[in-house]
Amino acid sequence: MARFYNIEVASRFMLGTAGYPSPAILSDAIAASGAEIVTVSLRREGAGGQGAAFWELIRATGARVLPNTAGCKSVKEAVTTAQMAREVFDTPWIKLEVIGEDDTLQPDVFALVEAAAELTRQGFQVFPYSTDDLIVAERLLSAGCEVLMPWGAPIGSGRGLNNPYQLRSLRAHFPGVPLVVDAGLGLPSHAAAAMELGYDAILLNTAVAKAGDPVAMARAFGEAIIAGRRGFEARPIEARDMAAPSTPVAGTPFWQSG
Amino acid sequence: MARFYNIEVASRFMLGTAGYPSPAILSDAIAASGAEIVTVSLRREGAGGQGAAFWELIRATGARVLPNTAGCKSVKEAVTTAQMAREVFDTPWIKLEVIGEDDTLQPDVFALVEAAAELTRQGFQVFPYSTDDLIVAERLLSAGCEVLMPWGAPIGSGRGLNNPYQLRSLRAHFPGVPLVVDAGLGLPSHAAAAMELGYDAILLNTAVAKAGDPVAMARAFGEAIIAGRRGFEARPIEARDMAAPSTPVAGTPFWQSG
Amino acid sequence: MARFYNIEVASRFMLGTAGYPSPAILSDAIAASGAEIVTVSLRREGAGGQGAAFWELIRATGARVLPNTAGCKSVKEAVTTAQMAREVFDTPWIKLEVIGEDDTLQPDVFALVEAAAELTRQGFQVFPYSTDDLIVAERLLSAGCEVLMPWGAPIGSGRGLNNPYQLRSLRAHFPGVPLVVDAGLGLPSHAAAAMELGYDAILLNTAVAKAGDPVAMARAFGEAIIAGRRGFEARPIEARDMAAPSTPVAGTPFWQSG
Amino acid sequence: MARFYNIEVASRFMLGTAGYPSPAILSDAIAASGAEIVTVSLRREGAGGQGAAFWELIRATGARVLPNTAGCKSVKEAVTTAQMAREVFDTPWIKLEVIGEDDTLQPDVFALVEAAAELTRQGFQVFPYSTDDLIVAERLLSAGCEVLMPWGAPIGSGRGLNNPYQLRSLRAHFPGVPLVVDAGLGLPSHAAAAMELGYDAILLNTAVAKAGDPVAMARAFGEAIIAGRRGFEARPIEARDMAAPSTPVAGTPFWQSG
Amino acid sequence: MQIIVNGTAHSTGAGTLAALVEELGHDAAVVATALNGDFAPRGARAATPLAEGDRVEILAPMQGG
Amino acid sequence: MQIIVNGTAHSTGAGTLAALVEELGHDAAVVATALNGDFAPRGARAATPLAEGDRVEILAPMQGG
Amino acid sequence: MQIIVNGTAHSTGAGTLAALVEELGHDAAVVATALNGDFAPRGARAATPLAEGDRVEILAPMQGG
Amino acid sequence: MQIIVNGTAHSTGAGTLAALVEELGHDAAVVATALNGDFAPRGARAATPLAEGDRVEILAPMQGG
Repeated sequence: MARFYNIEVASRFMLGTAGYPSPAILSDAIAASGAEIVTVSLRREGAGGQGAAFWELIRATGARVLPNTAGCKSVKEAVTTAQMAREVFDTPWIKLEVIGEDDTLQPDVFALVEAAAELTRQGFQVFPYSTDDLIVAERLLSAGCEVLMPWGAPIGSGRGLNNPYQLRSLRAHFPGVPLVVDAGLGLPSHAAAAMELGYDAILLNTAVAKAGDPVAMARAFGEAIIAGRRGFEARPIEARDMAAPSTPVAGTPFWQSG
Repeated sequence: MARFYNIEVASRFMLGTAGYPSPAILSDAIAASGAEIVTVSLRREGAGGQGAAFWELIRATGARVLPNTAGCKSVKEAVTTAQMAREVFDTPWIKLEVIGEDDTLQPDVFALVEAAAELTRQGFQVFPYSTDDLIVAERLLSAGCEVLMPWGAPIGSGRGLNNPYQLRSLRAHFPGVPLVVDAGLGLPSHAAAAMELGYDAILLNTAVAKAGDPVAMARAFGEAIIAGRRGFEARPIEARDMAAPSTPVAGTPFWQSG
Repeated sequence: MARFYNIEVASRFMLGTAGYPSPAILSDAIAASGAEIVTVSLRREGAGGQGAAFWELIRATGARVLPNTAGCKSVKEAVTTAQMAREVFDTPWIKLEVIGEDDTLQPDVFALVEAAAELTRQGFQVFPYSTDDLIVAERLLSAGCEVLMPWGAPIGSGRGLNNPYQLRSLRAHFPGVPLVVDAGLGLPSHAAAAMELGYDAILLNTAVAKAGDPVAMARAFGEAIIAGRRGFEARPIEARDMAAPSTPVAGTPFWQSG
Repeated sequence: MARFYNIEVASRFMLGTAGYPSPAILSDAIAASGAEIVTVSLRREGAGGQGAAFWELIRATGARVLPNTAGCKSVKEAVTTAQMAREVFDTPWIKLEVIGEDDTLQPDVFALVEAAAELTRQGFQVFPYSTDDLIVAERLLSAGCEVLMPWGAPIGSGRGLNNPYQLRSLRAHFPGVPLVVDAGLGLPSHAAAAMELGYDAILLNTAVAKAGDPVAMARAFGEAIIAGRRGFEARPIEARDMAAPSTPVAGTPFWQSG
Repeated sequence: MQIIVNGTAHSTGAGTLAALVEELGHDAAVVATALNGDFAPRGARAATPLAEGDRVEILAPMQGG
Repeated sequence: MQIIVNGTAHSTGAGTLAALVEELGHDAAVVATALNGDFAPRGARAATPLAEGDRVEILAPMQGG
Repeated sequence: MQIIVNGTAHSTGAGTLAALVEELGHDAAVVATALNGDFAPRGARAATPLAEGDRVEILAPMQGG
Repeated sequence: MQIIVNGTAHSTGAGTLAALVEELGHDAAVVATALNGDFAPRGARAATPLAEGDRVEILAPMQGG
């Protein structure tokens, strides 16, 4: 079980809901993923009232929602968006994104820490989308965050873990803090590798939504995350520089010992 | 389903049986792995007759056995060992290992090809443990092998895929041949990554047997292999050099478009 | 020629002066490196007056000095240290280090930006030792820095470029800004690789000072930096996924075209 | 000094002569590289007699020639080509290439070993272009080769060292044998990295000939090879997992020790 | 009265935010509102008057990553 | 008669491979045998005489990777 | 008068920073000084009185990375 | 007489390899020759007769990697 702000979840997979070929595929992908937490957003409502339909679809999945502040570029925007999200989605949880740069969608860690502090003061439970910076992590924790969500790679890049060393360092420095790799993964093995580093969960969207078969990919990531976590807990062998036989050498037939 | 010499198996995991803390753990690990094929060996029988007990244990798992010629260093040794294994285990299958070097247990590709040809002539169905050399692969196919088993890294090293490029090249050149990554993996993510390259199955031993909890690790690898294969079939996104937003930008609130 | 704050230097190597086996070796290493800029520090002066001797040694090399604020953990400390360094070393240049964490010596990017702004206001020319964060880079530029010095890896780790992707991203986003990879390199090839990314210079210390032969290693890094820069300017071939012959195939003897 | 078949050379760079924009650029590139050994080939002579002109150009550089058997696919072809090359170029040296596969130009290690043995019997001094296979290496040495030339990556791919682990293993197993990384490099840092592994020399062609500025790139590789070798000899620091300060902490001002 | 709703000029007779939401046919329980960049909670909409030139945001649930 | 069984000197009165396997108490159906480096199939053991100095291998199933 | 110089208790008769630097035998042109955490420029040392309990830092060039 | 030179049909009056090389205008000291797949050393060319249908290779130095 992982725990985020006193909520326990059996699944360590948080799935984004954007960019699927159809609502039905989204719905099936959530089911296939096993995710108990899905991210959602707020957007300008048009005449059609699609918002209600989407919200209905999400509610039907039974998943807990984690609204985001995607696209926000300032503390003010992020805080206002979070307030609106809290009202609509009726949850204190907020995935805090404050983007500093359009091309890479890299977090603006300055605005992030400030917004995290303000939102915490207002009673939010903040899931900050951040870089893998140790000091930023400390500031976010000081600001009241009880979860950290460093990136694996830029959003939507599908590159996997760009800096495993730094992710290991984060894990080592904050052994008691729930850590989620958020963004940049492309393959199930990327997710498994993050879990093997001891991370608590994975949040991703594009790798599933834009796969050839999003439902199957959702299931694949769900399985990989379970596998990676189980592997971490089963205490893997250490990589060695020189090979060793896996078949015992005692009792080798004579022609093999000459 | 994967197919090896006209035998179809649902599981793409082949598990080695050496080096477990106890027979009971071995038995549980096989069950947890989901493997339908396990590797076994022949060793000098002592007074105690442990061979029969081991064989009984393996038979009770219901798994198909793949005997190996581990430790053999010449064509002659490998052929004789294979003949003895065929009689004892009552199977034409043989995992052909001809080791050329004690430290790294690297295959001797010259003896390997020669032994593969001889064993094929004698009616064996050969699973050759090889390197990732394309030309060696061609020779093994010409010798009658219908499966190839390139290494990921030296046996027991736990390093993962030392040369993913070459493994991809093998997969591209032999699209119709069952390919198994055999040896060198340490983590479930390694196995998932091999499957994502389009490999048909994984054979490993040390990473499970020597893990802190072999039974859990067997299950973790089993899950990772399923996840990696499913991910491969679900057609992953391609890695990109520049990040792209996973949340749609149309309909972004005004303060976000300034 | 590289240019830092209107100073042109022919060498793209900045060498640290700490941790050498002896003053003579330091002196020889500086000469062998070709570096025209060396980093120095301030420390408590004891009775022996070693400071003057060290300063004399450095002056004799003819190198321009870049004093650092190593060990500083707050804006106040860094600013005071910079002021003292300016007086002693008689230069407006300051390598600004504000360390946020003792184990990894990771920069505290919050204090770094604040100190950079304050020092710029006081007329300093700041060389900020930073992470590879794009947004932090923007803030440092806004604060008045005209050079950026992202890390390759943690100080003294000798790991090379932990995140080449992010370093490439920095280069792409700030094409006109002098960029220096500072810290974490261990091998000449690491320095060459950074230069091949289009970086303007390399700053390092431990990899030279703690090498078996610091003078030879200084020369090796100097050569590697020149090689990497020249390679960058000579427009390298792109890596390809499939091999191509480097020997022309037209005119191949007949037995080769069968 | 490196030594190949009792010939000592100061430069550890062997440069290929194919694919340059012009003879003049080839000539300048050889000069800029510092290479004392260049590879050449034989091709069907047309009416124009370009062969003599090319041969004149190469002779004028003063470099020792290493003729290759590029394009050969069988032992017979390779041996005949070698015999013709020996007559024309008046050297017992032969770079033995026996290609097993058109797309990747991977060596056919079976034919390679056989041809190497035959050519050795005929008095040639063979430089075998091979893979990084340890057992193949042993066979080549047994066949009489006194140099080994494992690939870094497929010819012309510019990928660098696809399998550094295996290259290290080769170096460790054959400490007294001259080892040359031949083929697949793209950047000066690749060459430096190979030298840092303890390799004796580098052979490449495409990365120089097809660079935007071949002459500058030839010089860059020459410098990088020198740098990498010097770095190897200067005994580099080992990479560490946790950072250490490169500035001494004793004597840190008081505000830095709180 | 001319105001701006979700970035587009809009002519309205609604005197309050609540009236505007109703006028536009939105489900008041599903949307969230902001006035001139500040969050306007659902319960306060009826007491929130609109003025010429106001910028109103009306947001609803949408997919997000 | 002195022979070598599984690498160890062994004094035996068995005249055939089958007799040796029985003398040593092995389950004939579980072990495989080789004589002087060549495979000796189960069905041929009874017809395989032993001679002074023969090298016999008697192998049984064992864990393997 | 008791002050702290470079982190160590020090008994001094010097009334100014300049006098202290001289008393300690430092080359005034090579060291930099700080008083109670603030930079004290060389030119101001003579005019900088010392008081009981002052914390003085006297720094000099040293190797650095 | 019809032979094949470097893969192309060629009509020649040359009776030996040496004569062929001369006929084709090649510098005998720069090229290497093979006849029907076997190396024909320079010194043996004059004594190497050509026959109808022979395959001759005449190679010269060229750039190589």
